[in-house]
Amino acid sequence: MADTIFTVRSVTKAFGGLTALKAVTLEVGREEIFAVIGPNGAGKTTLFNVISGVYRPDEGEIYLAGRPLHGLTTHRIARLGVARTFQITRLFKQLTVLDNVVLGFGRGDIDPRGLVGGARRPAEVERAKELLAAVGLKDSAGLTAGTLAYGDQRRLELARAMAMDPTLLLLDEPCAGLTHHEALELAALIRRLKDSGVTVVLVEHNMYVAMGVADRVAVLDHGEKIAEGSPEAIQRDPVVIEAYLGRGEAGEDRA
Amino acid sequence: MVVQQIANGVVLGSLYALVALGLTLVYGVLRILHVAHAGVFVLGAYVGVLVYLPTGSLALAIVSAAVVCSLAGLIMYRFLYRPVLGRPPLVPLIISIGAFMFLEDLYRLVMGPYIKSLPVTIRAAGFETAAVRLTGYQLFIVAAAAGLLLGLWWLMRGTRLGLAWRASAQDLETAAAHGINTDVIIGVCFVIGSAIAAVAGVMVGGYYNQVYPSMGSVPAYKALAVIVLGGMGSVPGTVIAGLALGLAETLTMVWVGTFLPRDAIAFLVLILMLLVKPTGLLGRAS
Amino acid sequence: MISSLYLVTVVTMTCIYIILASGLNIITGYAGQPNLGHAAFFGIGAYASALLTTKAGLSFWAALPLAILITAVVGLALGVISLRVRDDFLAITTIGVNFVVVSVFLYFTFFGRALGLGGIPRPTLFGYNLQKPQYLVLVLAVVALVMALCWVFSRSRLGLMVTAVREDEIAARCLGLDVTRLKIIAFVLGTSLAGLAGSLYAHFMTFISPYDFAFPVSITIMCMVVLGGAGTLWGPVVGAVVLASAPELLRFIQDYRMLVYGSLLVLLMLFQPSGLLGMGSAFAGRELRLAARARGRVNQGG
Amino acid sequence: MSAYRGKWVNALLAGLLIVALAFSFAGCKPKEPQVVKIGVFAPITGPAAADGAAATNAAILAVEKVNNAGGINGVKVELLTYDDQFSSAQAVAVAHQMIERDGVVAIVSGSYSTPTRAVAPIAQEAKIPLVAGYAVHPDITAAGDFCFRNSFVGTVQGLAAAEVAVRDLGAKKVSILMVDTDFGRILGETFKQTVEARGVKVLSIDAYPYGEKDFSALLTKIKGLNPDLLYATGYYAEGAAIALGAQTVGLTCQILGMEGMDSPKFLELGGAATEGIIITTNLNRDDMRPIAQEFLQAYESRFNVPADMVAASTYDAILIVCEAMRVGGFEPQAIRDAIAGLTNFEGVTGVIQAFTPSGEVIKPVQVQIVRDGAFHFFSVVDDPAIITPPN
Repeated sequence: MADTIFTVRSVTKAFGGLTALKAVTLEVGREEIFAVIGPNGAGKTTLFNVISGVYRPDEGEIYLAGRPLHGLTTHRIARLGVARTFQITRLFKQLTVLDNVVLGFGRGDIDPRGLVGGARRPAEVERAKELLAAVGLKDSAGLTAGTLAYGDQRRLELARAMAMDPTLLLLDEPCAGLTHHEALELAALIRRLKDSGVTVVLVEHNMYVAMGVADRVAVLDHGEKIAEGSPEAIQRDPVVIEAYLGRGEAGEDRA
Repeated sequence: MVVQQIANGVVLGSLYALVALGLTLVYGVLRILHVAHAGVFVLGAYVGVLVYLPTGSLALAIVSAAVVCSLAGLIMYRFLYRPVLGRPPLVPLIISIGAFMFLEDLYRLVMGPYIKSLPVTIRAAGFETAAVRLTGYQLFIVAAAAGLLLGLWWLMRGTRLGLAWRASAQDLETAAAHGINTDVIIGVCFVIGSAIAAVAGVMVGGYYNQVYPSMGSVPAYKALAVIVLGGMGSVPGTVIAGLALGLAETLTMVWVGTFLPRDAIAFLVLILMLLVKPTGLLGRAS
Repeated sequence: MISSLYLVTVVTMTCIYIILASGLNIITGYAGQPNLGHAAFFGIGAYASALLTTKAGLSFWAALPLAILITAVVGLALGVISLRVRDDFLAITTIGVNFVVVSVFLYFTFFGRALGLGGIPRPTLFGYNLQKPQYLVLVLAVVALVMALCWVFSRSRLGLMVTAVREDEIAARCLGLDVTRLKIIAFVLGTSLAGLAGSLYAHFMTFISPYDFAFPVSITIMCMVVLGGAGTLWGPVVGAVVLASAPELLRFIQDYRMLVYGSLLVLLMLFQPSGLLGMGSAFAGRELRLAARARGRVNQGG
Repeated sequence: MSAYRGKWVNALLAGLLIVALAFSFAGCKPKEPQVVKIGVFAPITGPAAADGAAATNAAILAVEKVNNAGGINGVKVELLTYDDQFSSAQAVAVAHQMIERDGVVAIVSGSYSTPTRAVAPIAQEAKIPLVAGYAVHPDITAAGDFCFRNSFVGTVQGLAAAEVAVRDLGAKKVSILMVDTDFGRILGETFKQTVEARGVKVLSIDAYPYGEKDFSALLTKIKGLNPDLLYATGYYAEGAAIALGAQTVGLTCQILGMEGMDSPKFLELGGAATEGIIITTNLNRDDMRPIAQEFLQAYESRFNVPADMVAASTYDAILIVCEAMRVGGFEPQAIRDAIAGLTNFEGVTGVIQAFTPSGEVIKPVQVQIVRDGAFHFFSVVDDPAIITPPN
């Protein structure tokens, strides 16, 4: 592991009596693809919500490139360069595909020029089209986002996140609902992102997708990290196999 | 006098609770602010007038009002709300407001703009001591409210129907996925809620001896305040909120003086409370 | 000239409604925040302007911006409330705000109670007292300005961001959008316009009373926005023109007015919920029509 | 303003609104010769629809009476009715419509203060006489010399009520309940000042919102204060609710009400609880003058509902306008002058002695009491010091 850019240290989050995350610690290196896997209810999405500030951690600290993220509001965290997608897509459904991407530019800064000028500067439109082309939505720029097919909506979410020019990209089950072929395409896209300098943390229910793309993998179960290591090591780890097999879900390709 | 004022507050609060109960039932499962519920309340009062005047039977008036209003409630659900389930909440709200405007004007055109009297006499004796005095009709209102509430409570807690209702109120889709016919449950909510509104309509009309087209205007929106105070969809919460509002209005009017017009008190309390606890008095966290 | 004073009155009132509906459209149409108490802000603007001219002795031209400012401050407060209370709760809260504001006008002697406030001067310009026709020219100029403002807003990045807040608050936050500030901006902009309309109304009528700003007025304004198409630039204008002139055009059915109004609302929401200029309507702009068609295709495709 | 600018404004308007169309049609109605137009506006829809109906019914009856008697010097009266929807903004539009589009020569208000207050300055500016039937706001007649009022200005009735309380009923300590409208407040506050000046103790004064039905809390409080008179201002619905509420809480003191309660509906809704209540009004039911009896009978047989104060006041307002036309002709200025010069005119609501220079009516205040479910004569206040409105 090269230099660490993103750290989650002993983060705990409880909802009433249910502890969703118990002292979870992660260290992610620069330009690494880091996967967090685990069975349903393991706390993966909660982890993302805590990182992106949708929930506040009860305890623990989170740092991106040395700057603390814990305790900041969601939009401040985003402005520091954390972009994310959602398990169930959250697009601006009545806006056009293009506008969805454009909103990612500038990380939400209300530029004084934005008060009177047009909503989209020509340079932004160009760049948005490039991003859309990169995710395979070149011809859909003018459509209303809500009209897209489900797979396309996931791609659009990714393009929107990339528009933020993120330091850290959080992908919440990027392959859910995609066909096998689409999942492979997506994996290739994620690797290209890494090459362009983005650090990626992805949450995956599907172990094999995660293994295929990740440099390192952490396993969550009942809110606790039970293992961490290279994909090969994780696959052989008896604790992990127990956690998955115990629920009869290991190896099941649910894509 | 304190005891008497508390008694006054309880009578008023019972009426508020009765009007708001139906709204709570509907909100519980559908998350729709059924403003037109007040239109059903007025319909109940008019049916009461039409039946009571020729027959002189309060029981018959209440039963007929309940039957007619149940049907009206069901029709409203079927044709006004069901087609727009799943739309943003503003859509059913505006439909409801539109339907309420329509009904108010319909009553005026059909029944005339004048106030009709509903001179209900009741044989039950009043209650009078040095400290408090309640007429037979006031006792009847409180008893009816308590009876309906207990009945509803039994229905909710002690029957399969109640179980299905509570499941639907938790999560309509999940309930449907578990084989509950949510359409029937919602329909039953409208039937029961509208029947209670009808009873309230006849009782309010008889208590003040006034039935008129716009008698639902203030209850329509005040009942919203009551169900919010009661935590939106909580039956006991609504009753407590109704009684609390009746008492608060009565007591502030007497001891604080007319601090603000009475109808503003409900909303002032509501706004302050929502700022402290945005999910209502007994509301669950969303 | 005198034969058109009636028309002047109707057009002036229509213009005031256009400003009100456009303001509410920023809050409800673009930012997606329910506001069923818009008339309260209309009233605050009107009372502020009336008091500033009759009691503080200011001229209309000084009172107008101050009235807008005062309304905006109260609008800011509602914006803050909207951060804490949402959706249905917010809708009811705004109804409550309307009732409470009218009650304050009714209760305090300072606001003239049930007698209202009278003797509000018409503005003077270069020494001339603006009578109704000239006043209408002023109102028309203001409406043009307001529409220009709304046009700029609807095309700006700010407008796009506010719309994103309506569409998905959490996603907007995760893109770095300061949802808190955007909502407050929407409330302040929308209620300022209501304050502006209130001031124009007060100096047009020359007297005001609490019931001019009661809850049914809020409903009327909401109906205008919804009828024309919430979240579109011209929808509220169409809604205001239709509903403000409908009572005039429909005088022959004056007895059935509310009946027609009510059923119109219900039918519209059932069959064309996005309004006359909204998505999927025959009157909608080309872009929206295409989008709606595309959606139809997707739905058919399964 | 130059003619050029006027045209420009007009062109702008025409371009802006389709509404203009409606006008061109309406404006094309052929004008029948030998007809004079009177406009009546009333709250036909909205919260005061019942009063709107009473006012328009009465106006129809009055005009029929005049026309059946051959019109005014052979000229038939055409009645135009307008709905102000109980809103001042709507009333402004209605006022312009009446005056400019329809060319009425006189206007009668069958409406409340707020809409009438909006119409008055417009009528004044256009120099069209306005007679308000029962609207009480002082600004109405203050609008100018074309504006008259056929009902008592609020202060007169408050003074008269104080006179009844002290002179007839010998009250020593009173409570006051007033409806929170201009009408209710003016009466209640005038009453309070006047009786206090005459040594009566005012135990409490409370305002309640228009449309209130539940008085149990306030009446319980008043019962605890034990006054010997309750002065209650309000309209018939609130009045009946107060009567019933007093019965419910066991408040037994004398209740003194006012004109707003002068309605058969008050008796119907309040039932036996209204027995013995005294009101100040302008209509004497035991008035045996033929004009009064004829009106009361004709109204009830025509509309299946007994006449009330609103109906009687609007009826008289129309008759005043017609009488002025008979005397002065059909020009607005002449009608205005004739109204101002009217003396001892026999109206349903009593003999109108004259109008003051400020346009207020001078006529005795009738005091009625409810006996056996009907209003009957109790006394009359005709002291000129009380019934002559201040200028």
